[in-house]
Amino acid sequence: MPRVIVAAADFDPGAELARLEAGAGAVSGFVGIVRGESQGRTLAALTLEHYPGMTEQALAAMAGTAMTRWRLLDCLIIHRIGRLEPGARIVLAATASAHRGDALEATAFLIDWLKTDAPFWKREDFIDGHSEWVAPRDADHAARARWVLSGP
Amino acid sequence: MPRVIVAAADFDPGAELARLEAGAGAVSGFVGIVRGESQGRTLAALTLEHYPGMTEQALAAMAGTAMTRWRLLDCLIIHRIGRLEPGARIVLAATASAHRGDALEATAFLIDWLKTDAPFWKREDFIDGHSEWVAPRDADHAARARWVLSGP
Amino acid sequence: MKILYFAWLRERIGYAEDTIDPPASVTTVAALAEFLAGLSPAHARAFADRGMIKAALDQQFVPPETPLGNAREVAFFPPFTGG
Amino acid sequence: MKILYFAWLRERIGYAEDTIDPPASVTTVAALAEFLAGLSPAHARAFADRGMIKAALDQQFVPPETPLGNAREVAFFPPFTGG
Repeated sequence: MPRVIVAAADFDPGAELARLEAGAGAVSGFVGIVRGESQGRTLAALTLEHYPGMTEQALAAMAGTAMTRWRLLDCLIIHRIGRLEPGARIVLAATASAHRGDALEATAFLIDWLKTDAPFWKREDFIDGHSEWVAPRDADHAARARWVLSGP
Repeated sequence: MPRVIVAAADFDPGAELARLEAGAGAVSGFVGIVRGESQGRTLAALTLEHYPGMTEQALAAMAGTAMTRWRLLDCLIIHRIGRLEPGARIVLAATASAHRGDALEATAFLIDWLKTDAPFWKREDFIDGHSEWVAPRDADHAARARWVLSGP
Repeated sequence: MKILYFAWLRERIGYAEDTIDPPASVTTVAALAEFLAGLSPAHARAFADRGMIKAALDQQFVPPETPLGNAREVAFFPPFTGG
Repeated sequence: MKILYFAWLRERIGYAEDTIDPPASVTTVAALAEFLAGLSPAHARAFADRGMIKAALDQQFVPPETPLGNAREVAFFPPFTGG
Protein backbone atom coordinates (compact mmCIF):
# COMPACT_ATOMS: atom_id res chain seq x y z
CA MET A 1 0.00 0.00 0.00
CA PRO A 2 1.51 3.34 -1.04
CA ARG A 3 1.88 5.86 1.79
CA VAL A 4 1.83 9.64 1.53
CA ILE A 5 2.75 12.02 4.35
CA VAL A 6 2.69 15.84 4.34
CA ALA A 7 3.96 17.22 7.63
CA ALA A 8 6.17 19.83 9.26
CA ALA A 9 8.07 17.17 11.21
CA ASP A 10 11.37 15.72 10.04
CA PHE A 11 11.51 12.07 8.96
CA ASP A 12 14.02 9.23 9.32
CA PRO A 13 15.09 7.99 5.87
CA GLY A 14 16.79 4.89 7.31
CA ALA A 15 13.69 3.77 9.22
CA GLU A 16 11.47 4.40 6.20
CA LEU A 17 13.73 2.50 3.80
CA ALA A 18 14.03 -0.39 6.28
CA ARG A 19 10.23 -0.64 6.35
CA LEU A 20 10.23 -1.04 2.54
CA GLU A 21 12.81 -3.86 2.61
CA ALA A 22 10.45 -6.64 3.75
CA GLY A 23 9.87 -9.04 0.88
CA ALA A 24 11.63 -6.80 -1.65
CA GLY A 25 14.72 -7.39 -3.80
CA ALA A 26 15.34 -3.69 -4.45
CA VAL A 27 14.68 -0.54 -2.47
CA SER A 28 15.40 2.86 -3.96
CA GLY A 29 15.22 6.12 -2.05
CA PHE A 30 15.74 9.77 -2.80
CA VAL A 31 16.18 12.51 -0.20
CA GLY A 32 15.91 16.19 -1.15
CA ILE A 33 17.72 18.64 1.13
CA VAL A 34 17.62 22.44 1.48
CA ARG A 35 20.74 23.86 -0.11
CA GLY A 36 22.67 26.75 1.39
CA GLU A 37 22.43 28.94 -1.67
CA SER A 38 20.19 29.74 -4.61
CA GLN A 39 21.09 31.79 -7.67
CA GLY A 40 24.42 32.55 -6.05
CA ARG A 41 22.88 34.09 -2.92
CA THR A 42 23.01 32.71 0.62
CA LEU A 43 19.76 31.25 1.82
CA ALA A 44 18.47 31.73 5.38
CA ALA A 45 15.52 29.37 4.95
CA LEU A 46 13.00 27.86 2.58
CA THR A 47 9.32 28.12 3.50
CA LEU A 48 7.06 25.45 2.01
CA GLU A 49 3.34 25.98 1.70
CA HIS A 50 0.75 23.41 0.64
CA TYR A 51 -3.00 23.16 -0.02
CA PRO A 52 -4.35 20.90 2.74
CA GLY A 53 -6.46 18.16 1.24
CA MET A 54 -5.58 18.81 -2.40
CA THR A 55 -1.86 18.19 -1.83
CA GLU A 56 -2.38 14.84 -0.08
CA GLN A 57 -4.79 13.79 -2.86
CA ALA A 58 -2.30 14.74 -5.58
CA LEU A 59 0.53 12.81 -3.89
CA ALA A 60 -1.69 9.75 -3.43
CA ALA A 61 -2.64 9.87 -7.13
CA MET A 62 1.05 10.15 -8.06
CA ALA A 63 1.97 7.17 -5.86
CA GLY A 64 -0.91 5.22 -7.37
CA THR A 65 0.32 5.98 -10.88
CA ALA A 66 3.81 4.75 -9.96
CA MET A 67 2.35 1.51 -8.53
CA THR A 68 0.50 0.92 -11.82
CA ARG A 69 3.27 1.88 -14.25
CA TRP A 70 6.03 -0.15 -12.60
CA ARG A 71 6.04 -3.46 -10.77
CA LEU A 72 6.28 -2.06 -7.28
CA LEU A 73 5.73 -3.78 -3.97
CA ASP A 74 5.47 -0.47 -2.13
CA CYS A 75 5.89 3.24 -2.56
CA LEU A 76 6.30 6.16 -0.15
CA ILE A 77 6.28 9.94 -0.43
CA ILE A 78 7.05 12.18 2.56
CA HIS A 79 7.02 15.92 1.96
CA ARG A 80 7.71 18.50 4.62
CA ILE A 81 6.06 21.93 4.91
CA GLY A 82 6.83 25.08 6.87
CA ARG A 83 10.15 26.81 7.47
CA LEU A 84 13.22 24.68 6.65
CA GLU A 85 16.79 25.85 7.07
CA PRO A 86 19.74 24.81 4.90
CA GLY A 87 20.66 21.18 5.52
CA ALA A 88 17.10 20.20 6.45
CA ARG A 89 15.43 17.34 4.59
CA ILE A 90 12.50 18.41 2.38
CA VAL A 91 11.30 15.27 0.69
CA LEU A 92 11.68 11.49 0.60
CA ALA A 93 10.50 9.41 -2.34
CA ALA A 94 11.10 5.68 -1.99
CA THR A 95 9.99 2.54 -3.77
CA ALA A 96 10.39 -1.22 -3.33
CA SER A 97 10.31 -3.85 -6.07
CA ALA A 98 11.52 -7.36 -6.84
CA HIS A 99 14.01 -6.17 -9.48
CA ARG A 100 16.14 -3.04 -9.52
CA GLY A 101 14.89 -1.33 -12.69
CA ASP A 102 11.35 -0.80 -11.38
CA ALA A 103 12.44 0.78 -8.09
CA LEU A 104 15.05 3.06 -9.70
CA GLU A 105 12.78 4.33 -12.48
CA ALA A 106 9.72 4.80 -10.29
CA THR A 107 11.73 6.86 -7.79
CA ALA A 108 13.00 9.16 -10.54
CA PHE A 109 9.42 9.47 -11.85
CA LEU A 110 8.07 10.47 -8.42
CA ILE A 111 10.73 13.12 -7.88
CA ASP A 112 10.26 14.61 -11.35
CA TRP A 113 6.47 14.83 -10.92
CA LEU A 114 6.75 16.27 -7.42
CA LYS A 115 8.64 19.22 -8.90
CA THR A 116 5.87 20.20 -11.32
CA ASP A 117 2.58 18.51 -10.34
CA ALA A 118 2.34 18.55 -6.57
CA PRO A 119 0.56 21.52 -4.94
CA PHE A 120 3.50 23.00 -3.06
CA TRP A 121 4.97 26.48 -3.15
CA LYS A 122 8.40 27.53 -1.94
CA ARG A 123 9.59 30.88 -0.71
CA GLU A 124 13.32 31.48 -0.51
CA ASP A 125 14.35 33.82 2.31
CA PHE A 126 17.88 35.09 1.77
CA ILE A 127 20.20 36.27 4.52
CA ASP A 128 20.19 39.76 2.96
CA GLY A 129 16.50 40.04 3.93
CA HIS A 130 15.23 39.58 0.38
CA SER A 131 12.51 36.93 -0.22
CA GLU A 132 11.41 35.32 -3.45
CA TRP A 133 8.81 32.73 -4.45
CA VAL A 134 10.32 29.96 -6.56
CA ALA A 135 8.93 29.41 -10.06
CA PRO A 136 9.31 25.96 -11.64
CA ARG A 137 12.30 25.88 -13.97
CA ASP A 138 12.13 24.85 -17.65
CA ALA A 139 14.41 21.93 -16.76
CA ASP A 140 11.75 20.63 -14.35
CA HIS A 141 9.13 20.62 -17.07
CA ALA A 142 11.55 18.86 -19.42
CA ALA A 143 12.26 16.21 -16.76
CA ARG A 144 8.55 15.62 -16.27
CA ALA A 145 7.96 15.40 -20.04
CA ARG A 146 10.30 12.39 -20.22
CA TRP A 147 7.70 10.32 -18.43
CA VAL A 148 4.83 11.53 -20.60
CA LEU A 149 6.55 10.80 -23.90
CA SER A 150 8.08 7.42 -23.13
CA GLY A 151 6.27 4.71 -21.20
CA PRO A 152 8.33 2.18 -19.26
CA MET B 1 35.78 11.35 -1.63
CA PRO B 2 34.14 8.17 -2.95
CA ARG B 3 34.14 5.27 -0.48
CA VAL B 4 34.12 1.57 -1.30
CA ILE B 5 33.56 -1.21 1.23
CA VAL B 6 33.58 -4.99 0.65
CA ALA B 7 32.76 -6.86 3.84
CA ALA B 8 30.75 -9.71 5.34
CA ALA B 9 29.17 -7.38 7.91
CA ASP B 10 25.75 -5.82 7.43
CA PHE B 11 25.49 -2.06 6.94
CA ASP B 12 23.09 0.68 8.05
CA PRO B 13 21.56 2.40 4.99
CA GLY B 14 20.11 5.22 7.11
CA ALA B 15 23.44 6.09 8.71
CA GLU B 16 25.23 5.92 5.36
CA LEU B 17 22.69 8.16 3.59
CA ALA B 18 22.76 10.63 6.50
CA ARG B 19 26.53 10.90 6.09
CA LEU B 20 26.02 11.87 2.41
CA GLU B 21 23.51 14.62 3.24
CA ALA B 22 26.02 17.23 4.47
CA GLY B 23 26.23 20.04 1.92
CA ALA B 24 24.12 18.18 -0.66
CA GLY B 25 20.78 19.05 -2.24
CA ALA B 26 20.04 15.49 -3.35
CA VAL B 27 20.94 12.07 -1.95
CA SER B 28 19.99 8.94 -3.82
CA GLY B 29 20.40 5.42 -2.45
CA PHE B 30 19.73 1.91 -3.67
CA VAL B 31 19.64 -1.18 -1.46
CA GLY B 32 19.74 -4.68 -2.97
CA ILE B 33 18.22 -7.44 -0.85
CA VAL B 34 18.35 -11.27 -1.08
CA ARG B 35 15.00 -12.46 -2.43
CA GLY B 36 13.29 -15.59 -1.13
CA GLU B 37 13.05 -17.30 -4.46
CA SER B 38 14.88 -17.61 -7.77
CA GLN B 39 13.57 -19.20 -10.95
CA GLY B 40 10.46 -20.22 -9.02
CA ARG B 41 12.42 -22.19 -6.39
CA THR B 42 12.77 -21.35 -2.71
CA LEU B 43 16.19 -20.04 -1.76
CA ALA B 44 17.96 -21.05 1.47
CA ALA B 45 20.83 -18.61 1.00
CA LEU B 46 23.02 -16.74 -1.44
CA THR B 47 26.79 -17.08 -1.09
CA LEU B 48 28.84 -14.19 -2.46
CA GLU B 49 32.48 -14.61 -3.36
CA HIS B 50 34.93 -11.89 -4.38
CA TYR B 51 38.55 -11.49 -5.50
CA PRO B 52 40.28 -9.67 -2.64
CA GLY B 53 42.19 -6.70 -4.01
CA MET B 54 40.81 -6.82 -7.53
CA THR B 55 37.21 -6.34 -6.38
CA GLU B 56 37.99 -3.28 -4.25
CA GLN B 57 40.02 -1.81 -7.13
CA ALA B 58 37.17 -2.38 -9.59
CA LEU B 59 34.62 -0.74 -7.27
CA ALA B 60 36.92 2.23 -6.66
CA ALA B 61 37.33 2.67 -10.42
CA MET B 62 33.55 2.48 -10.90
CA ALA B 63 32.97 5.09 -8.16
CA GLY B 64 35.64 7.28 -9.75
CA THR B 65 33.93 7.03 -13.13
CA ALA B 66 30.62 8.08 -11.57
CA MET B 67 32.29 11.08 -9.89
CA THR B 68 33.68 12.15 -13.28
CA ARG B 69 30.59 11.55 -15.43
CA TRP B 70 28.10 13.27 -13.11
CA ARG B 71 28.39 16.30 -10.84
CA LEU B 72 28.61 14.38 -7.60
CA LEU B 73 29.63 15.60 -4.17
CA ASP B 74 30.10 12.06 -2.89
CA CYS B 75 29.59 8.45 -3.79
CA LEU B 76 29.49 5.20 -1.82
CA ILE B 77 29.42 1.50 -2.65
CA ILE B 78 29.06 -1.15 0.06
CA HIS B 79 28.96 -4.77 -1.10
CA ARG B 80 28.63 -7.73 1.23
CA ILE B 81 30.27 -11.13 0.77
CA GLY B 82 29.74 -14.55 2.32
CA ARG B 83 26.51 -16.39 3.10
CA LEU B 84 23.40 -14.19 3.04
CA GLU B 85 19.90 -15.45 3.77
CA PRO B 86 16.68 -14.13 2.20
CA GLY B 87 15.88 -10.65 3.46
CA ALA B 88 19.56 -9.78 4.04
CA ARG B 89 20.98 -6.64 2.41
CA ILE B 90 23.56 -7.35 -0.30
CA VAL B 91 24.56 -3.99 -1.66
CA LEU B 92 24.21 -0.26 -1.16
CA ALA B 93 24.99 2.27 -3.87
CA ALA B 94 24.47 5.89 -2.90
CA THR B 95 25.38 9.28 -4.32
CA ALA B 96 25.07 12.91 -3.29
CA SER B 97 24.80 15.91 -5.59
CA ALA B 98 23.53 19.50 -5.67
CA HIS B 99 20.68 18.68 -8.08
CA ARG B 100 18.53 15.57 -8.28
CA GLY B 101 19.32 14.36 -11.82
CA ASP B 102 23.00 13.68 -11.11
CA ALA B 103 22.37 11.62 -7.96
CA LEU B 104 19.55 9.57 -9.51
CA GLU B 105 21.39 8.75 -12.73
CA ALA B 106 24.72 8.00 -11.08
CA THR B 107 23.06 5.58 -8.65
CA ALA B 108 21.39 3.70 -11.52
CA PHE B 109 24.75 3.62 -13.33
CA LEU B 110 26.56 2.14 -10.31
CA ILE B 111 23.96 -0.59 -9.82
CA ASP B 112 23.94 -1.55 -13.49
CA TRP B 113 27.74 -1.78 -13.62
CA LEU B 114 27.95 -3.73 -10.36
CA LYS B 115 25.84 -6.45 -12.02
CA THR B 116 28.25 -7.01 -14.89
CA ASP B 117 31.64 -5.44 -14.15
CA ALA B 118 32.41 -6.06 -10.49
CA PRO B 119 34.38 -9.19 -9.58
CA PHE B 120 31.70 -10.97 -7.55
CA TRP B 121 30.21 -14.41 -7.96
CA LYS B 122 26.97 -15.68 -6.46
CA ARG B 123 25.91 -19.19 -5.59
CA GLU B 124 22.25 -19.86 -4.97
CA ASP B 125 21.61 -22.60 -2.41
CA PHE B 126 18.01 -23.82 -2.65
CA ILE B 127 16.09 -25.42 0.19
CA ASP B 128 15.86 -28.66 -1.86
CA GLY B 129 19.65 -29.01 -1.46
CA HIS B 130 20.42 -28.00 -5.04
CA SER B 131 23.05 -25.27 -5.62
CA GLU B 132 23.70 -23.18 -8.69
CA TRP B 133 26.17 -20.44 -9.64
CA VAL B 134 24.41 -17.41 -11.09
CA ALA B 135 25.32 -16.32 -14.63
CA PRO B 136 24.75 -12.68 -15.61
CA ARG B 137 21.46 -12.31 -17.47
CA ASP B 138 21.17 -10.73 -20.93
CA ALA B 139 19.04 -8.00 -19.33
CA ASP B 140 22.02 -7.06 -17.13
CA HIS B 141 24.24 -6.58 -20.15
CA ALA B 142 21.52 -4.53 -21.85
CA ALA B 143 21.21 -2.33 -18.76
CA ARG B 144 24.96 -1.76 -18.69
CA ALA B 145 25.04 -0.98 -22.42
CA ARG B 146 22.72 2.00 -21.84
CA TRP B 147 25.58 3.81 -20.11
CA VAL B 148 28.10 2.98 -22.79
CA LEU B 149 25.99 4.20 -25.71
CA SER B 150 24.65 7.45 -24.28
CA GLY B 151 26.76 9.87 -22.27
CA PRO B 152 25.00 12.09 -19.73
CA MET C 1 -18.31 30.64 -2.10
CA LYS C 2 -14.94 30.16 -0.34
CA ILE C 3 -11.93 31.66 -2.13
CA LEU C 4 -8.43 30.52 -1.09
CA TYR C 5 -5.15 32.27 -1.88
CA PHE C 6 -1.73 30.65 -1.74
CA ALA C 7 1.92 31.74 -1.85
CA TRP C 8 2.48 35.27 -3.22
CA LEU C 9 -1.25 35.77 -3.91
CA ARG C 10 -1.91 35.32 -0.21
CA GLU C 11 1.02 37.60 0.69
CA ARG C 12 -0.11 40.38 -1.65
CA ILE C 13 -3.75 40.21 -0.52
CA GLY C 14 -2.69 40.02 3.13
CA TYR C 15 -4.84 37.06 4.15
CA ALA C 16 -5.59 33.50 2.99
CA GLU C 17 -9.33 33.38 2.45
CA ASP C 18 -12.35 35.35 1.20
CA THR C 19 -15.99 34.33 1.43
CA ILE C 20 -17.95 35.98 -1.36
CA ASP C 21 -21.16 35.67 -3.34
CA PRO C 22 -20.13 36.65 -6.89
CA PRO C 23 -22.72 38.28 -9.21
CA ALA C 24 -24.60 35.97 -11.62
CA SER C 25 -22.57 37.35 -14.53
CA VAL C 26 -19.41 35.69 -13.09
CA THR C 27 -19.67 32.16 -14.54
CA THR C 28 -16.08 31.02 -15.13
CA VAL C 29 -12.83 30.80 -13.19
CA ALA C 30 -11.32 33.56 -15.37
CA ALA C 31 -14.33 35.83 -14.77
CA LEU C 32 -14.05 35.16 -11.03
CA ALA C 33 -10.37 36.20 -11.08
CA GLU C 34 -11.39 39.39 -12.92
CA PHE C 35 -14.09 40.07 -10.32
CA LEU C 36 -11.74 39.41 -7.37
CA ALA C 37 -9.14 41.80 -8.88
CA GLY C 38 -11.71 44.59 -8.39
CA LEU C 39 -12.31 43.93 -4.68
CA SER C 40 -9.41 46.06 -3.38
CA PRO C 41 -6.06 47.57 -4.44
CA ALA C 42 -4.37 44.58 -2.74
CA HIS C 43 -6.47 42.14 -4.75
CA ALA C 44 -5.68 44.13 -7.91
CA ARG C 45 -1.95 43.77 -7.18
CA ALA C 46 -2.32 40.05 -6.46
CA PHE C 47 -4.22 39.37 -9.70
CA ALA C 48 -2.19 41.75 -11.91
CA ASP C 49 -0.06 39.04 -13.50
CA ARG C 50 -3.04 36.90 -14.52
CA GLY C 51 -0.92 34.63 -16.78
CA MET C 52 1.05 33.37 -13.76
CA ILE C 53 -2.03 32.32 -11.77
CA LYS C 54 -3.48 28.81 -11.70
CA ALA C 55 -6.75 27.71 -10.15
CA ALA C 56 -8.50 24.74 -8.57
CA LEU C 57 -12.27 24.17 -8.24
CA ASP C 58 -13.11 22.09 -5.19
CA GLN C 59 -9.44 20.97 -5.08
CA GLN C 60 -9.35 19.94 -8.76
CA PHE C 61 -6.80 21.76 -10.91
CA VAL C 62 -8.70 23.45 -13.80
CA PRO C 63 -8.06 25.78 -16.79
CA PRO C 64 -9.35 29.41 -16.61
CA GLU C 65 -12.30 28.88 -18.97
CA THR C 66 -13.85 26.29 -16.61
CA PRO C 67 -17.45 27.11 -15.53
CA LEU C 68 -17.81 27.65 -11.78
CA GLY C 69 -20.91 25.41 -11.65
CA ASN C 70 -21.74 24.57 -8.05
CA ALA C 71 -18.17 24.84 -6.78
CA ARG C 72 -17.96 25.64 -3.08
CA GLU C 73 -14.20 26.28 -2.91
CA VAL C 74 -12.08 28.05 -5.51
CA ALA C 75 -8.33 28.38 -4.98
CA PHE C 76 -5.87 30.68 -6.79
CA PHE C 77 -2.11 30.11 -6.71
CA PRO C 78 1.17 30.36 -8.68
CA PRO C 79 2.57 27.31 -10.52
CA PHE C 80 3.53 24.40 -8.24
CA THR C 81 7.12 23.78 -7.15
CA GLY C 82 7.39 20.70 -4.94
CA GLY C 83 10.24 18.25 -4.39
CA MET D 1 53.34 -18.32 -10.75
CA LYS D 2 50.29 -18.16 -8.51
CA ILE D 3 47.03 -19.41 -10.05
CA LEU D 4 43.72 -18.49 -8.40
CA TYR D 5 40.36 -20.16 -9.00
CA PHE D 6 36.99 -18.64 -8.15
CA ALA D 7 33.35 -19.77 -7.91
CA TRP D 8 32.61 -23.06 -9.70
CA LEU D 9 36.17 -23.39 -10.96
CA ARG D 10 37.36 -23.50 -7.36
CA GLU D 11 34.57 -25.91 -6.42
CA ARG D 12 35.34 -28.29 -9.29
CA ILE D 13 39.09 -28.24 -8.66
CA GLY D 14 38.59 -28.63 -4.92
CA TYR D 15 40.85 -25.83 -3.77
CA ALA D 16 41.45 -22.13 -4.45
CA GLU D 17 45.09 -21.86 -5.48
CA ASP D 18 47.89 -23.56 -7.42
CA THR D 19 51.52 -22.53 -7.56
CA ILE D 20 53.08 -23.69 -10.79
CA ASP D 21 55.97 -23.06 -13.13
CA PRO D 22 54.47 -23.49 -16.60
CA PRO D 23 56.71 -24.74 -19.49
CA ALA D 24 58.26 -22.07 -21.75
CA SER D 25 55.82 -23.02 -24.53
CA VAL D 26 52.94 -21.64 -22.45
CA THR D 27 53.01 -17.93 -23.37
CA THR D 28 49.36 -16.76 -23.28
CA VAL D 29 46.42 -16.88 -20.89
CA ALA D 30 44.60 -19.29 -23.23
CA ALA D 31 47.64 -21.60 -23.39
CA LEU D 32 47.90 -21.51 -19.61
CA ALA D 33 44.23 -22.59 -19.29
CA GLU D 34 45.00 -25.43 -21.73
CA PHE D 35 48.00 -26.46 -19.65
CA LEU D 36 46.09 -26.32 -16.34
CA ALA D 37 43.28 -28.46 -17.82
CA GLY D 38 45.88 -31.24 -18.14
CA LEU D 39 46.98 -31.16 -14.49
CA SER D 40 44.28 -33.51 -13.13
CA PRO D 41 40.81 -34.89 -13.95
CA ALA D 42 39.38 -32.22 -11.60
CA HIS D 43 41.22 -29.47 -13.49
CA ALA D 44 39.98 -30.97 -16.78
CA ARG D 45 36.39 -30.78 -15.49
CA ALA D 46 36.87 -27.21 -14.27
CA PHE D 47 38.32 -26.03 -17.57
CA ALA D 48 35.97 -28.07 -19.82
CA ASP D 49 33.66 -25.18 -20.67
CA ARG D 50 36.50 -22.85 -21.75
CA GLY D 51 34.09 -20.30 -23.32
CA MET D 52 32.58 -19.54 -19.91
CA ILE D 53 35.90 -18.76 -18.23
CA LYS D 54 37.38 -15.28 -17.83
CA ALA D 55 40.85 -14.39 -16.61
CA ALA D 56 42.82 -11.67 -14.86
CA LEU D 57 46.59 -11.08 -14.96
CA ASP D 58 47.86 -9.48 -11.76
CA GLN D 59 44.25 -8.45 -11.02
CA GLN D 60 43.65 -6.88 -14.44
CA PHE D 61 40.82 -8.39 -16.47
CA VAL D 62 42.30 -9.58 -19.80
CA PRO D 63 41.25 -11.45 -23.00
CA PRO D 64 42.52 -15.05 -23.54
CA GLU D 65 45.12 -14.13 -26.18
CA THR D 66 46.98 -11.90 -23.71
CA PRO D 67 50.69 -12.81 -23.26
CA LEU D 68 51.56 -13.91 -19.72
CA GLY D 69 54.65 -11.66 -19.66
CA ASN D 70 55.99 -11.37 -16.13
CA ALA D 71 52.61 -11.88 -14.45
CA ARG D 72 52.91 -13.22 -10.91
CA GLU D 73 49.22 -13.95 -10.32
CA VAL D 74 46.75 -15.35 -12.85
CA ALA D 75 43.11 -15.82 -11.89
CA PHE D 76 40.41 -17.84 -13.65
CA PHE D 77 36.69 -17.34 -12.96
CA PRO D 78 33.20 -17.36 -14.48
CA PRO D 79 31.57 -14.09 -15.63
CA PHE D 80 30.94 -11.55 -12.84
CA THR D 81 27.54 -11.17 -11.17
CA GLY D 82 27.61 -8.50 -8.49
CA GLY D 83 24.90 -6.20 -7.22
